[in-house]
Formats: sequence, structure tokens, C-alpha cells
Amino acid sequence: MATVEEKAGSGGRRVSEEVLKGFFREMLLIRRFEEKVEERFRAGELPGFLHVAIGQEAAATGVCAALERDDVIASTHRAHAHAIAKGTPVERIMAELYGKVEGCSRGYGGSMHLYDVAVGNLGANAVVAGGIPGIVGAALAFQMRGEPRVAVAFFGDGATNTGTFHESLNLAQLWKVPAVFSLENNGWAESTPARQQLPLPVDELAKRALAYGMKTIEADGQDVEAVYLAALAAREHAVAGKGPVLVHLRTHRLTGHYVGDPQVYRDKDELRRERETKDPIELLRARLELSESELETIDAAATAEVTAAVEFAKAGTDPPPEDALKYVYA
Amino acid sequence: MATVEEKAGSGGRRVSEEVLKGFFREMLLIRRFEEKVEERFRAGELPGFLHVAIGQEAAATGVCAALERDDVIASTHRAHAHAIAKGTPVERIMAELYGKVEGCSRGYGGSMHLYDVAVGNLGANAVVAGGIPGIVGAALAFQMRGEPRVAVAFFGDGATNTGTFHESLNLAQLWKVPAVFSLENNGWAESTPARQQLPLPVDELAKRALAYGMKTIEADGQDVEAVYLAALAAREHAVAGKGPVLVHLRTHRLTGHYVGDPQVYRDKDELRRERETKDPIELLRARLELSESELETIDAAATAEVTAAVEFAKAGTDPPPEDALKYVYA
Amino acid sequence: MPEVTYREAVRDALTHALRTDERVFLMGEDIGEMGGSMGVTQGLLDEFGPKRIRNTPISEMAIVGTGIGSAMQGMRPVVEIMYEDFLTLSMEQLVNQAAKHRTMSGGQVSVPLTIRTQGGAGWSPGAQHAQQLEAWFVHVPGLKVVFASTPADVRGLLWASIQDENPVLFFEHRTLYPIKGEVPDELEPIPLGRARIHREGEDVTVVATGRLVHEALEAAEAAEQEGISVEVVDPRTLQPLDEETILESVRKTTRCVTAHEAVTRGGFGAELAAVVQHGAFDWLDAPIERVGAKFGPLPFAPALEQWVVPHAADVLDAVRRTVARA
Amino acid sequence: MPEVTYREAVRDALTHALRTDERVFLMGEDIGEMGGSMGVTQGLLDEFGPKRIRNTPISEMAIVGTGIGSAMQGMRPVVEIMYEDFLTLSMEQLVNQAAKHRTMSGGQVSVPLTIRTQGGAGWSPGAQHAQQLEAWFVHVPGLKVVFASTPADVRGLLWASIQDENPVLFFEHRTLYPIKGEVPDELEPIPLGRARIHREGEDVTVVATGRLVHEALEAAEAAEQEGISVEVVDPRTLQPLDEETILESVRKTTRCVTAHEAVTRGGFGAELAAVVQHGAFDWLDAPIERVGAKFGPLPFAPALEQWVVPHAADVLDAVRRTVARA
Ligand SMILES: Cc1ncc(C[n+]2csc(CCOP(=O)(O)OP(=O)(O)O)c2C)c(N)n1
Ligand SMILES: Cc1ncc(C[n+]2csc(CCOP(=O)(O)OP(=O)(O)O)c2C)c(N)n1
Ligand SMILES: [Mg+2]
Ligand SMILES: [Mg+2]
Repeated sequence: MATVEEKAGSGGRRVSEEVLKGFFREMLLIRRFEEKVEERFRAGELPGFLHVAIGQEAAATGVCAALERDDVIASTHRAHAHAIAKGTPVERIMAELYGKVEGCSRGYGGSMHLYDVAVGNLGANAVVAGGIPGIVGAALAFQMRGEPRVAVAFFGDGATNTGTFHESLNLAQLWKVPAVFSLENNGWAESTPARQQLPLPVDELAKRALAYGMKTIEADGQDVEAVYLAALAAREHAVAGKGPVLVHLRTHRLTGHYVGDPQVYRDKDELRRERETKDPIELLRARLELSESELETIDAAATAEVTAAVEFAKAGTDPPPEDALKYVYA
Repeated sequence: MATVEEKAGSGGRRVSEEVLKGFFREMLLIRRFEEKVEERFRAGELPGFLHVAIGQEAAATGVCAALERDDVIASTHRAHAHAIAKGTPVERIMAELYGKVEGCSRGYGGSMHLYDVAVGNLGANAVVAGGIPGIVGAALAFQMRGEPRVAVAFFGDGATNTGTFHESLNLAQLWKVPAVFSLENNGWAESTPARQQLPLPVDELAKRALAYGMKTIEADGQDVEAVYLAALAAREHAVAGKGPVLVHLRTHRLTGHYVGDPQVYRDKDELRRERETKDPIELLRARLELSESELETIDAAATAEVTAAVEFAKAGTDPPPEDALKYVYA
Repeated sequence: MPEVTYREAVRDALTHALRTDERVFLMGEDIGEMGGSMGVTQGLLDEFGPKRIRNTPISEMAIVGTGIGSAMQGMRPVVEIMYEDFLTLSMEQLVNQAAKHRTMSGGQVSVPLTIRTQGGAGWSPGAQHAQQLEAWFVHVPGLKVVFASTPADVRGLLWASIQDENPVLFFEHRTLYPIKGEVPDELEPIPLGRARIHREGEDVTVVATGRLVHEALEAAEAAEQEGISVEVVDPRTLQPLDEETILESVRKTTRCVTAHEAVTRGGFGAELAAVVQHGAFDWLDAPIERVGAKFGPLPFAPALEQWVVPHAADVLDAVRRTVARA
Repeated sequence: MPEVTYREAVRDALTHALRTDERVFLMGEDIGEMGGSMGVTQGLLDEFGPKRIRNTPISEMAIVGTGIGSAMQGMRPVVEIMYEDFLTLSMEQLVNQAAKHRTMSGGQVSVPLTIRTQGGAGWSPGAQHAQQLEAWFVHVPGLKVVFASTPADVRGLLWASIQDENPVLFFEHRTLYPIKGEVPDELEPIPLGRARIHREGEDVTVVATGRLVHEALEAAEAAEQEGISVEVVDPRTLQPLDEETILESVRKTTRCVTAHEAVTRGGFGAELAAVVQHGAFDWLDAPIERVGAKFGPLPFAPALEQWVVPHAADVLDAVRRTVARA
């Protein structure tokens, strides 16, 4: 997460190379984490239903970097990147995927329900758009108490087709709560491409906000600097009491919808082209002109962190079965 | 309802005086019906929960006049005007309000559930926006079978805040079904004024459609000719396979939300001004320069029809209690 | 002990909560200037202002969800859903979110949210403004469910619900708003999970909720004339359920009737019957009779409606049937 | 008799309906190119094209509502809700519209709509992809409710549901898709409202649905070893319910266990227990035991999940408890 100093380093419309390198480290950490998840799933070690954010690392990283620790987020089924970017150590996320007490949800949540209230992660949601109204409520609480905080909902293009999305944005704008709606538009809802699920051209999805008169900010979701600056501007707008903002990030899902998805529905050439031209990590690496050795150092650190996370997770504690109902009621 | 001949009389952008007189007769019939409902409710004769459309007669009349008999509609809690305009005899509607077997829903529906499938009324709905998705489905059926028919959903400004509205318009536009969404924007949802429930300026509610890239047509909802022409254009667009249309009609509720509503929340002077300047029947009467005697003739006919309807209703048959479960399953 | 209406009792609890806890606020359709469609919140806007008495758009999903989010951030929202029929629009947030956040987070978050709603037949509302849906929520772990039948209960239980750390579905019955009853001078919370014995009796226990508590009491009076002594128990909270009080009563009387306005099939009476037959098997002298609405959407015409929903006479019939088995 | 999987059996019924009735079409998320998230509709897009196999946006309310409207206009839509947890998003249309149009219109319209959905635990899906919510719909007059447990049943019941003039909620269980079973050569509809006796027995009747039918059969085998003879009955349609078959069985065995994967409290087993204690009161030798999930949202970790949901061992325990009462 970007600190206040780092933000100062953004100097208006540009971000310092140091900050960008920090982003690079985080994005690579996310990538290595997601790859490890795919690997461990194939090895049969991970139970449940998993969705990785390979290709969408810049969106999570850039948005969360623009937030303060007191700001809160709600995530989706594709939750790992958001959780890492908001500041939960990867070992606690990995432990959660292994269903361990050391997990960020104590093994009760799983991949689609990563929580870490201490760092402002109010939880990931396995119901598409299910977390959005809660974010309006969190923002309302901040507004009512006069706290300079924002609440951020992450969601995808598919989520904009839900009534929940509509009611939430509508109410947020009506009450001008300090919320940011971060739309990661990867042009897919599972196997359903944009043209089969969106009545608008895929690149024009920010038009959703016109129905509420809500401010929108657009950014290339593969460009972490652009994402970061967009989120920073959105945060400032929201926290200043000017109302919520829809941040439209055009991004690309460079893997299947879920881990194990054979993607029979997807054109293989197009996917290859996307992987070659739209990888946010490759794009940033090229821009930073990282030397081989610098890259290797960063990569080794990320890989080591992820490997350690797996070890931590595997050495974790299985929750005692009789504790299954421990948290049903307060 | 306007016949094909009458439509021909519209001559592009104008409607013949004869047709307008027909509209006038219908609007006055609706008004006298609604006044009778208020009266009979106060007299303690009508059970249940009633909403009249006084002030909104032009919207119902103009839209339904643009429809063919085969076209279908779904109405709302404020259902009487739509039902009359779509062609159900007032006596059958009145009988429904009295809970009689002769009623258009055999006494099972009541004021908020007026059905008359024979004339294309698929039912009024007591759940705000509850009837909108069904209209998308009816339109889909017409599209799949290649039938030149349209399906029309009536709803109010308050309904545009629901998720149901959003999902329905979105899907309708995506599939380009022949549906018309007739928004009667009276600026109120019960006691809640536009500024407390809509994040857009009240006159700009057609912007809702921008979220779907849907065609919109605007008309002054107090001007029946404008409404009629708007609906005609919308119907033509939809039936030609060009996609659904949102028809935005700015209108005025010149009474309480429900029959008996003391309207404590409403500025009395403003209401008086609205009644004086926005009454669609007065406006049309002035425009048609109806003579006193012509007006009296029309009024007498309307009043007589409504009086006869009450007699018909009162003389109707109470459904036998044991028949209460007769229509639960087919 | 002052006498107040059920409506005033609800308002009293809300007023008390708003006065004593600044985290409390209200959201709902037309609860401001209009004072709610049932007049429950009349006057609250004047005392507490539009920030704490919030009129909302028609967005049942969003207002419940906003309640959840603000509750997770330390507020104490009380959301009003105008008719319980419209709970159908917020089921996702109630069932998947409010009820599950605590478990899914491994205990990190609580959702101290109260959802007030009302419904019920008896005024020819038609099929979409009269359902009694409380049974659904009893099937959802993580929620608490309250259904109060008297002014004193509704006041004390609402106050307890607002203070509860869990999401509470709070059901009021439309036809009870005007009824009067005594309430304690001081507003004390009534702990959730305790049934109330309204009337002691020896021969049959009627476990009733909502409007049917009053029908049951009327039936009990009539039964008395016939020499049948009826005990009337109102669980008041359906979740958690005070099984012990109910079972003790049935073990004493050896017969049981359940009564609610919701349709019998799949209703809360089914759960009661299942619990009672299990816990009082060796005591029961007759099958448990269930009283509820007949199995159809509520028709509009008054005569049809009256035939569908249960009344004191139906409770009395059921009581007689259980006694006839002896 | 060919052997097919439960998944193939569902597909077979859909294919048959699409081939023989041009009014039939399918709508749902990812049912096209992907063949549905459970692979049930694989190949259908190729055979029937995108007009009849319609991928939809994530709009559970609108797709159910669109199904209702098209059904009222003479089509025979089959709507898929990917996980039954997402039924929560379409409750308004299911409960207030589909179930009530016929009554509210005084019989003018019917809604011949089939809603297929699936769910269930056993694969660590977490709390929002594993609920079993069939009991809610049994409480809604106007709906029919089916829950099939074998390939032959799922095929015949789905075909009957699609032909039915009423809205049918059709539940499939996630973990049953790969199981195999024989089906008749010719696809015949299985009439709604008829239970199936899977196994005859003398000492206890287990009334089970969905996955628990298989657990019950396993428990019955084990009980046999202990000298307990178990009859296993699957109602298959929960609404209308074949009370007679169930009651006859219990009157014969004198003991009853209900079993489903849904949480016990407020579940379908409550309705079964209420019906059975009433209709077989004089025959029952032991309290009816209910088997179901423990009362909590489903936790993720496999060990927790396994502890919450019921298995054959739980059914066996319940069987033993009823017999021990003799
Ligand atoms: C309400 C609901 N409907 C359907 C699903 C199944 N589902 C899970 S993810 C998904 C696609 C989501 O698309 P999008 O919002 O664009 O997010 P992405 O997966 O592209 O990140 C669907 C349909 C769900 N989880 N919730
Ligand atoms: C889903 C739902 N929520 C709330 C209500 C209660 N209600 C009935 S009419 C109404 C206002 C509707 O406003 P609008 O759509 O503008 O129609 P109008 O009454 O102005 O004609 C409300 C809130 C309802 N019937 N359905
Ligand atoms: Mg997407
Ligand atoms: Mg309005």
C-alpha cells in the first residue's frame, strides 16, 4: 500500500519511479500468489472454488494504493489480489485457502470470503454484487460520523447487470456518501462475453453512471499508474463530500474464469494476443526498464514469500469440527 | 382506444380533432370513475387499498390509444386508468373493486390486481416494478414467434429506483425485444418527493435509459396528443425490431397517494397551483374549445356510465367463500 | 402502568433508542414527513431530523444492504420494510450477507441490524400486501426472528432487538397497531428467547404468534364455557426459540395446537409441531393440530379472504379436536 | 434400460422437451457455449441455437420475470438459476408474481414456468454456494416444488415439470450430477405428487430428499447389519406432497426419521414431522427424529463443513434412537 509519502511522490499527474517499483513488487507478488494457487489446486491441495486475478493485478494494486488504512473495501469472488493489495499478509490468505485457523477468516470463509477487518477488508463476496450495498452503508456511517474515510466496492462488468448494483449506486449518489465504485471491466462474466451480457459497447461501460448523474473516472486498467491516479482522484472527490465516483477500469482476464476452467468458449488466438499485449506486469516492467538482475531479485522475493506462505498454511491448524457453529451468533 | 382509422387521422405529427375528442371522452370517463371511487371509499363501500390516477389520465389514454388490441400492458398499484384505457368496461373494473365475480379479476384481484387478458391487460401489480420483467418476457415471446406486437410496462418515477427496473430494461435492450417502458413521472413516490428519492433532476429522468443505450422519447404527460404521438413512435420503433423504448412522461398526481391520504407532507399551495394549471382534462378542454353544452353532454355520458357501473357492481355476485382456492393451481 | 397502543409502543421503543444511543438511526420508505405507511414513525423526523430519520428510495435491497454496512461500521440501524411482502426483494442481503458475515469472517464482524416490517390480512389488501413470511427466516442460521403480539411485548422486544449484536427480523402485525395494552413505566428490554404464557390452562396448550395470540385468547374464553381449560403461550421470539417453556406447558396439558396467520404448510407451526412431538412424545394424548391460513394466495374479496385466514373459531375447532381424542 | 448419469438425465429431459415442443426454450447464465456451470446444458446450443438456448446477464430477477411473462404468453421457458443461493435475488418474482398470477387474475392466466436450480455442500463451497432452500417454497401456495435424487427421477420429473401448467421450482443436488442409474428407454413423465419407495422395511421409515436419499439408503444397509429393517421413501415432489404414501409407510413401521441436507430448524423435515405425527399418531412408537444440517452458515474448512452437514452416520444414529424407544 502506498504510504502518505508515496502519495506525495505522485506529484499531481505522475508517480515516482520508486512508487512504481513498489507497485511492481506488489503486482508480481500477486501474480506469483495466483500461480501458486493454480499449482496447488492442480495438486489437489486446495478445497473449494477458486478464481484468480491474473491480468487484473494493476487494478487491485493501483486502487488500494490510493487508499488510507482506515478506508475500507469489499471484494468479490476474485478476491486474492484485493486482499493482498489492501494489506493482508499472503500467508494469512494462503492459510485461509487451506482452511486453517491462521487464515484471514479463520478457515470459515475460504477463497471467496477473505476478510481482514484490521486492514479494512470488510470481506469478499461470492454473490455477484453482494458486497456493493454494504459499502454504501459503510460510507454512510463515515458520513454520519464526519470521518474522513472512503469505502470502496470492487466488482466486475457482469455485476453491473444486477439490480443490486443499480440500487446501490443510486442510493449512494442520492445521499452523496463517500464511496468509490471500482469497476474492473474484463469484458467477461464467466463464459459470457460482453456482447452477450451488456447492452452497451464494452468500452463505454462508464455510461452506467449517467443513470445517477454520478461522476466517473476512466483509466486503463492495465496501467497501474493510471489506475492509481484515477483512484486517488476518486478518493479525494468522495472524501471531500462531493459524492461517490464510478472508476471504470478496462482490464483483461488472462486466465479462465475459475481455476480449472478449460475456456472452451474462448478464442485461443485472441487469448494469446491478450496475454502478449495486455499483461500489466509486462507492461510495467517494460516501462520501468528493469534490468534482468533487478527483476530476478524482485521475483525471487515474491516467490519466496509465496512459498513461505504455502509452508505456513500447511503447518497451520485445522479448526476443530465442534467449533463449526462458534460464530453464528454474537 | 384509438382505432386504426383514428391513427391514420394523426397525419404524422398532429391528431385530428375527432380523435382528440375521443381522448377527451375517455379521460373524463377515467376522471369520473376515479372520483366515484373516492366517494364510494369514503362511504365505506370499498374494501382494501385504493390509488387513483387523477391528473394522470392523459398518460394512460395516450399510450393505450397508440396500441393495437393484441398489444399487452402491465400496470401498477395505480391501475384503474390503464385498465379503462386498454379497453376493459368500467363496470367490470368497478365490480372488481367491490370484490364481485363479475369483476375483471373475478373478485380475486382487487384494485391493485386488475387483469383482463382478453383486451391485453396482463395485470396490475401491487409490488412497485413487479410487472416490468413480465413485460420483457411477453415481448420476448412476441419476438421469438415473429408476431408484430408490443408489450408495455407502466410504472412511476419511484419504480426507477428498483433493481427490478434496472435488470429489466437492461435485458430488454440487450435482446432488443419489442417492449415500451412508459414512465409516468409524477415526481412523488407516496410521500417522498423527487429530491429525496432521485439522484437526477426530476425532469431529466429519461437519463435512466443512458445506462442501457436505450432510445428515449419525451412527452408532456399532461398533453394527451403529445403522449399519443410519443407512444405511437415508440410502438413503431419497437415493433420494427429496433429495440425497446423508454417513454418519459412528466405528469402530476393531483390527489393523495392513496384514497384517504391526508397529504400532510405536501405543500397545499403548490398542490392548488398544480390542480389549476396541470389538469390534463382542463388543458384539453381549453384546447378543443368545447362548448358548455358539448361538455355537458360528454360529462353526462361519463357520469352515467360510472353510475351504472356502481349499480352493476353492487348487484354483482359475491364469490362463494369455498371457492377461495379455486385458482391456486391450474 | 400507562396504557398505549401497539403503534405507540413501537414508536416509544424507537424514540427511546434514538434518544439514548446516538448510533441508532432509521431508514425506510416514507418514514419521514409521512411518519411511515402505518404511522409508526410519526413525529420522529421532527425530533431527530433527516439525518437519523431517513426517507429512502424504493430500493429494498439497497436499504437492507446499507443497513448491514453501517452496522458493520458501528452504527445501529433500524430499517423499515414497508410490507413484509417486500422482504422478497432483500432476501439476498438478509440471507447471504446479514446472516453470514459473522461466520464467514470467523467472528471478525457483527451485524447489529434490526429490520422492522409488518403485514397480515384482515383488510382486503389482496395477495401481495398480506403475506406472513416469518417462517422463512427461522430457517436461516445467523438471524434472530421476533414476532410480538402486544404493546408491552413489542416495546420491550424492539428495544432488546436494537441492542442485540445480531441481525434481527422484527415482525409486527398490521391489524395490531390500534390495540391497547398496559406497558411498564420504565422501558426495559425483554430478552430474546423467552416465551410468554398469556393464560394458564390444564387441558390444551395453544402456541400462537402475532394476531393469532389474540384469536387464541378469544378461543380460550369460548373453550372455558365448554369446560375446556386452555393455556396460551406466545413464543414471541421464533429464533431463538424458548423450547423449554413450550414443552413444559405441553407436558402439563398433554395436548397442543399451533396457530399463526401464515399458511399452514411449511409454516412456523410445522417447526413447533416437530419440536413438541419430539420433546413431549410420551406426554401427548392427541396429535398436534395446526391452525393457519389455507393454502392459497390471499384473494381480494372480503368473504374469500375471511375464509382463507384463521380466526378464533378455527383455533377453537382445533382445541376441540385435540380434546375429542382423549 | 440404459444407464446414464444424473447430469445426462437432466440434459436428456431438456433435449426431449426442446425437440418435441417448440414453445420450450432455456435461459440462464452461462448455459450456452459453456454448457452451464455444471455442464448440464452442454451441446444444447449447437443443436438448438442461441434463440432457444439463451445466455443471460447476471440478472436473476429479470430472467425469472422474463420467464414468467413469456410463459403467460404461451411459451414454456426453463430458467436456470446457477446456484440456489441466488434464488434469493428472484424471490419477488417467484413468490409475488409466478405463484400468484393465477389466483389474482381469477384464473385468467397460468404460468407454465420451470425454474431449475442446484446446490448443496460437500465440496467446500463456503456459505454462499451451498444452501438448501427448498423449504421456503413449500410455504408458497401456487408453486410446485420438486427435488429429485436419481437419474430416472430427475429425467421423468423434469419432463413432467416442463409440461405442467404451473410454476415449478426444480431442485437438483450438486453432488448427484455424476451418479449413475438406469432410466427407461422411453422418456415418460413421472407425475408430480407421487413419492417413491426406494427400499421396503419393517421397523423405521426414513423420509429423505436429495442427497440424503443416498445417505439414507447407505444407513439402511448398515442398519440391516444390526437387525433393523429400514424403509426409505423419497417424496420427490415436496409440493404437492404425497402424504398418503408416507403415512402408510409410517403406519406400517411405526417409526419415522426425516432427512435432508438443509438445516433442520424450519426445514422440510418439520413439515414432514408435523404431517406424520398428525396422520400416524396412533401408530407412532417413538418420536419422529429429524436429520439435517446443524444450525449455522456453512463454514469453508472441509472438517467444519463435514461436521455441519448430515451423512449416513447421522441417519443411522437417528434410526437407532427411534428403535431404542421401543
Ligand atoms: C448473483 C450471482 N449470480 C451468478 C453468480 C455466478 N457467477 C460467479 S462469477 C460470475 C461472473 C461475474 O462476472 P464479473 O462481475 O464481470 O466478474 P469477473 O468474474 O469477470 O471478475 C458469475 C455469473 C454469482 N456468483 N452470483
Ligand atoms: C417494492 C415495493 N416497495 C414499496 C411499496 C410501497 N409503495 C406503493 S406505491 C409506492 C410509491 C410508488 O411511486 P411511483 O413508482 O412513482 O408511482 P406513483 O405512486 O407515483 O404512481 C410505494 C413506495 C411497494 N408497493 N412495492
Ligand atoms: Mg468480468
Ligand atoms: Mg411517482
